[in-house]
Amino acid sequence: MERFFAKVIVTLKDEVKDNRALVLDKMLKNLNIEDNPAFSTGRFYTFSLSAQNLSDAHDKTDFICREILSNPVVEKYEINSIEAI
Amino acid sequence: MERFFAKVIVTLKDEVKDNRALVLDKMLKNLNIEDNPAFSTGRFYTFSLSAQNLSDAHDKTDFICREILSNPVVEKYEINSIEAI
Amino acid sequence: MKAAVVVFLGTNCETETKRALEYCGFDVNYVNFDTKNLDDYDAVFLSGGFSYGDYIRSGRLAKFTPVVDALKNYIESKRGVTVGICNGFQILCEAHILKGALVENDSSRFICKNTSLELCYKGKKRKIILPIAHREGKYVCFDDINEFVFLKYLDNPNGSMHDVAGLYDAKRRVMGLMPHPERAVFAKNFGFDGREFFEIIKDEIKRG
Amino acid sequence: MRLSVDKFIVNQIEKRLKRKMNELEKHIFSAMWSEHCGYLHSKNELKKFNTKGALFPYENSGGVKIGEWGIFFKTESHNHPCAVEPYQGAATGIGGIIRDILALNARPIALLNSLKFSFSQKHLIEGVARGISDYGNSCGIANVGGEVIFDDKYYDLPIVNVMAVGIVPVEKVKLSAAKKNCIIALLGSPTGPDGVGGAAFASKELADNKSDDKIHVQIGDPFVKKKLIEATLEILKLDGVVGCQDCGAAGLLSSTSEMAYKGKCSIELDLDKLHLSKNDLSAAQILLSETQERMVFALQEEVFDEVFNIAKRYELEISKIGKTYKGDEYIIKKDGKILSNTPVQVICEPYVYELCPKNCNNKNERECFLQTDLSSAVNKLVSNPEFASKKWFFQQWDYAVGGRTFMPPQQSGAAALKLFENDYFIGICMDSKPRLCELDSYLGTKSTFLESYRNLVSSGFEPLGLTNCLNFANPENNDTQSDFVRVTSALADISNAFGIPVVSGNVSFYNETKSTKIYPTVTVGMLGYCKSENELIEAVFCKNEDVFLIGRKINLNSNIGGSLYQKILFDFLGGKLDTSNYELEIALKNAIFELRKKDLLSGAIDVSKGGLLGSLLCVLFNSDIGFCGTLLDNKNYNDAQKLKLLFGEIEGRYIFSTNNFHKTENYLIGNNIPFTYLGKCVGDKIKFDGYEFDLNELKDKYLNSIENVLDEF
Ligand SMILES: Nc1ncnc2c1ncn2[C@@H]1O[C@H](COP(=O)(O)OP(=O)(O)O)[C@@H](O)[C@H]1O
Ligand SMILES: [Mg+2]
Repeated sequence: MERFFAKVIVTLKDEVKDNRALVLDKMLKNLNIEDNPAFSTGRFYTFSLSAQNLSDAHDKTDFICREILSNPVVEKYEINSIEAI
Repeated sequence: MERFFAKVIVTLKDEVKDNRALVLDKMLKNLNIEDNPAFSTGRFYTFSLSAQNLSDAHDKTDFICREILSNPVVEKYEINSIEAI
Repeated sequence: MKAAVVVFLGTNCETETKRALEYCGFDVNYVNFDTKNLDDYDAVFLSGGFSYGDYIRSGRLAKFTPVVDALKNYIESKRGVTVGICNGFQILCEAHILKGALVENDSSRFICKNTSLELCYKGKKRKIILPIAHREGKYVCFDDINEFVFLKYLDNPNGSMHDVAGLYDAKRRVMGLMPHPERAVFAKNFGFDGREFFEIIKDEIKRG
Repeated sequence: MRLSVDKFIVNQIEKRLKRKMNELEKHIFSAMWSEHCGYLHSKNELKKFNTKGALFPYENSGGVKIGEWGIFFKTESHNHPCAVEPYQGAATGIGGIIRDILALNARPIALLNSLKFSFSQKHLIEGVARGISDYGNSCGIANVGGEVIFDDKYYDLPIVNVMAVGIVPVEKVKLSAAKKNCIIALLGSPTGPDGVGGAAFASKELADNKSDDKIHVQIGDPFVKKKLIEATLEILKLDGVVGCQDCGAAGLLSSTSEMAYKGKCSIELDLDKLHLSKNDLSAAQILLSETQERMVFALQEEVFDEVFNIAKRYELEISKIGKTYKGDEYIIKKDGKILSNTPVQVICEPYVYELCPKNCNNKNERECFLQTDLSSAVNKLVSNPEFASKKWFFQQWDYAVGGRTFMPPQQSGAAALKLFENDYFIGICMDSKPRLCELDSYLGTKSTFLESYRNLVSSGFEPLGLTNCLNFANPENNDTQSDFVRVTSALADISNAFGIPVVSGNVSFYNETKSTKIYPTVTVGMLGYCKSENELIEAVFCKNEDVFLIGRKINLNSNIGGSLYQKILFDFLGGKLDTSNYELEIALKNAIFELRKKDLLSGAIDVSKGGLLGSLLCVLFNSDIGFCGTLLDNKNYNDAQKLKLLFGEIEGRYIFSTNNFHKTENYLIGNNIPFTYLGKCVGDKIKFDGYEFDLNELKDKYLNSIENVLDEF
């Protein structure tokens, strides 16, 4: 078994309105910082895991994202990077 | 003025205990998925902005991260990327 | 009738749920998140609160506890009725026992107030008032769930799609709702419509 | 770490130690002899308070007895942390006050808060509101009431006073004293470097550069707190648990030394035994850390295993960190070495100052004769953030969790909670009148007490006890000292006169920056009780009912200094304050309770903010009905006079509605209660003395003017 380090991001699906982002948009506009920043928000996780090899690590990370970290009804996820450590 | 697209990540400072991460660690262990995933959690943002040039865009992104998106008492941030669009 | 009120770490509406249920004629026990069997009970209530601090997202982590596995068996075996209130509703959605998901209110703020609702039960529609108290109560679902909805906001406070405040599962043995019927049993200011809701649950149990 | 002990104090300490302090001891004394922990400038003054009838007034929290149950309540200030970091500051303020209640084995059932801001500092308002929302709601403790005041005097100096209420059978109360031959256990979050130096930080003026202060702010986690509450209440049920103490300001140091001091025994702590969140912490850091969500217990060795199992069930960490024995020493060990050994008395009995202020500056006693026309005055008043509904705030707070809340915010003068334990109801409110205290700190304080008193009475509650939070500027300043002495005297005098004890409280000094300082800000939290639901009174009038005013009549000679309308309309602060008449207050209370019993009173409100017309408008908005009647005794007043008579604030008044004019009138005449008939609740217009307003138009402004501003960032 090898150890890997994964970085993932969970965001709302495009069809779900991102309320936090809208609040931020309004705030930046009202503070005269940016007119239309078109924010999107998400959650960021890093963790380490054991796997046979990189492809295996990928599968496991995918599983963790799907089953633990996100809710597929409203969210999507993206594996940012997986590196051997 | 040019338009840029920024991706940033806000996480807890190292000296601040990440309770969410600890609960996730325990959960993965209990579910026999990973013994010691050593999670860390954070928030992820993307937004677009206007600036004179890339260096200017950097400064502005930095300002937005510091003043709006993060709580400097307990959090740090990292600018993942800034690209002209 | 025997009811279980499930207590996760972070659950905080168990006391009033038990009190209200007892008032409405139930025998009530608390059951812990590590309970493995629920077959003793005619109804199982997942009450409100912040299970596991609502870390990751509300209701998410509770779904990995033994009692939720037990609950799946309970539902599968058609033993009794399951009701998720507020955080309980969020847990049922996260565990995919009910369709859809609950996300942050459109206002991005916690909202605590009485709301007007339309209760549809046995083909009859009636206006009732129940209190809500949540930050993540906006119901989102991209399937057609219309026929399973039993509770709708008349003055949508949180941006829920199709004004959904509460719905059944496909077999109509599981109900989830964001408003708090258990808070509308004793005090005039919150109304007494919660009593009617618990009568419906008794009806549902008898229906078998 | 910053050390903030001045030379004089160092001399005092070393005289009593009979030796020099070592490095660690400098940290110990800088915290324990700080204003925040040691009450150096206030201790002598607080002795004046009447505590007769209070349960355990010298514990973490005091209380009153209702039936066989002890109701404990206390306030806490988190002004300094909120100025720097409003979200965490407010959250941990709530966390802290919950622990003080919990330490007595009382289950916390309600929270209240008293907040003051400059309305221009939206980020502070937003942060504090969210901090209270996120923390209080998740802990599952109903946030049932409070008050919000806006004034530019609080620019950069927000006042965040929070109050918690808890319940426990009187015979089950646990105190904080340890006994000899116990072990000391620490339950909860692993100790880390957060909040180190917080006590010293709260005992000084804020730096102009705030980022320097940010390191002192603690971080809260309501989920851990919820588990800590449940675990602590289970642990305190056990017989072998001797004492319990929360870890608040100055963390482990303050809690353990107090336990030894109160228990008259020695304590030895071994810092290697603590569960830490970071390994390389120094002894001073460990002792002074203000990591949240921790409780300390003194236990008999035999029960530790049982305690350990409870902790485990709640997924909390616990460690045995020391022991007690006969003696009077406070000993700190780390790495097998004794780092400090000091007499407990020296740590816990700091030097206290005698306040002997010289006469202070004259206040503005000038009356206000400015004027504007009444219609625009009414519109300005109802949409002013200080007068307007605080719905934006309290809707973000779960005021109903626990299922005990019977009258939600705004619905009555005080929040009502049912004690399902014994079927009684308690009423609670929190009030302050800083502008009145600025004009006359003695009368202003009495007026604050009476405001709370009338809030309870108008909701049907017999007042039982009070807690207070005294927020002041630098106590070394003569004017501040003078105000402090007058405030404590006033509170002592009036609480004696009414036989309502001061059960607990808190003092916060140094609320000033280089350029500004706050008003003397006295917050009173009062608690009362009634026996049944029928006795509860809402601030709601019924359709077609008659409205009476009882109590004093305002006239052109009345003293109305500090009235809100003068600030809102003219930005004016001045005048003399009205004096109160205790017999009248008690007669009015009895009248209200009697009328209620006879079914002659359907709703009531005390006349306060905004005077007669202000209070009448509030009830009409709550009730959603109009009004038609006469508020002035004469048509020939000029505008300034009308403003004074309609909006002026004096003591000793209530308004109520009744369904039986004649019986009510007869009762009032028969019992010598001064009264005025005002009019009838009808329609959807508010009509009086030739003026007419649209109920819904005004109500809309009243309900939404705060959120219209705050939700726009
Ligand atoms: N203004 C006050 N009025 C009455 N009692 C007070 C006041 N200020 C402090 N006390 C009492 O002094 C004791 C110590 O208070 P404090 O240091 O705030 O306790 P803790 O450290 O537990 O928060 C408590 O019993 C508290 O009620
Ligand atoms: Mg304490």
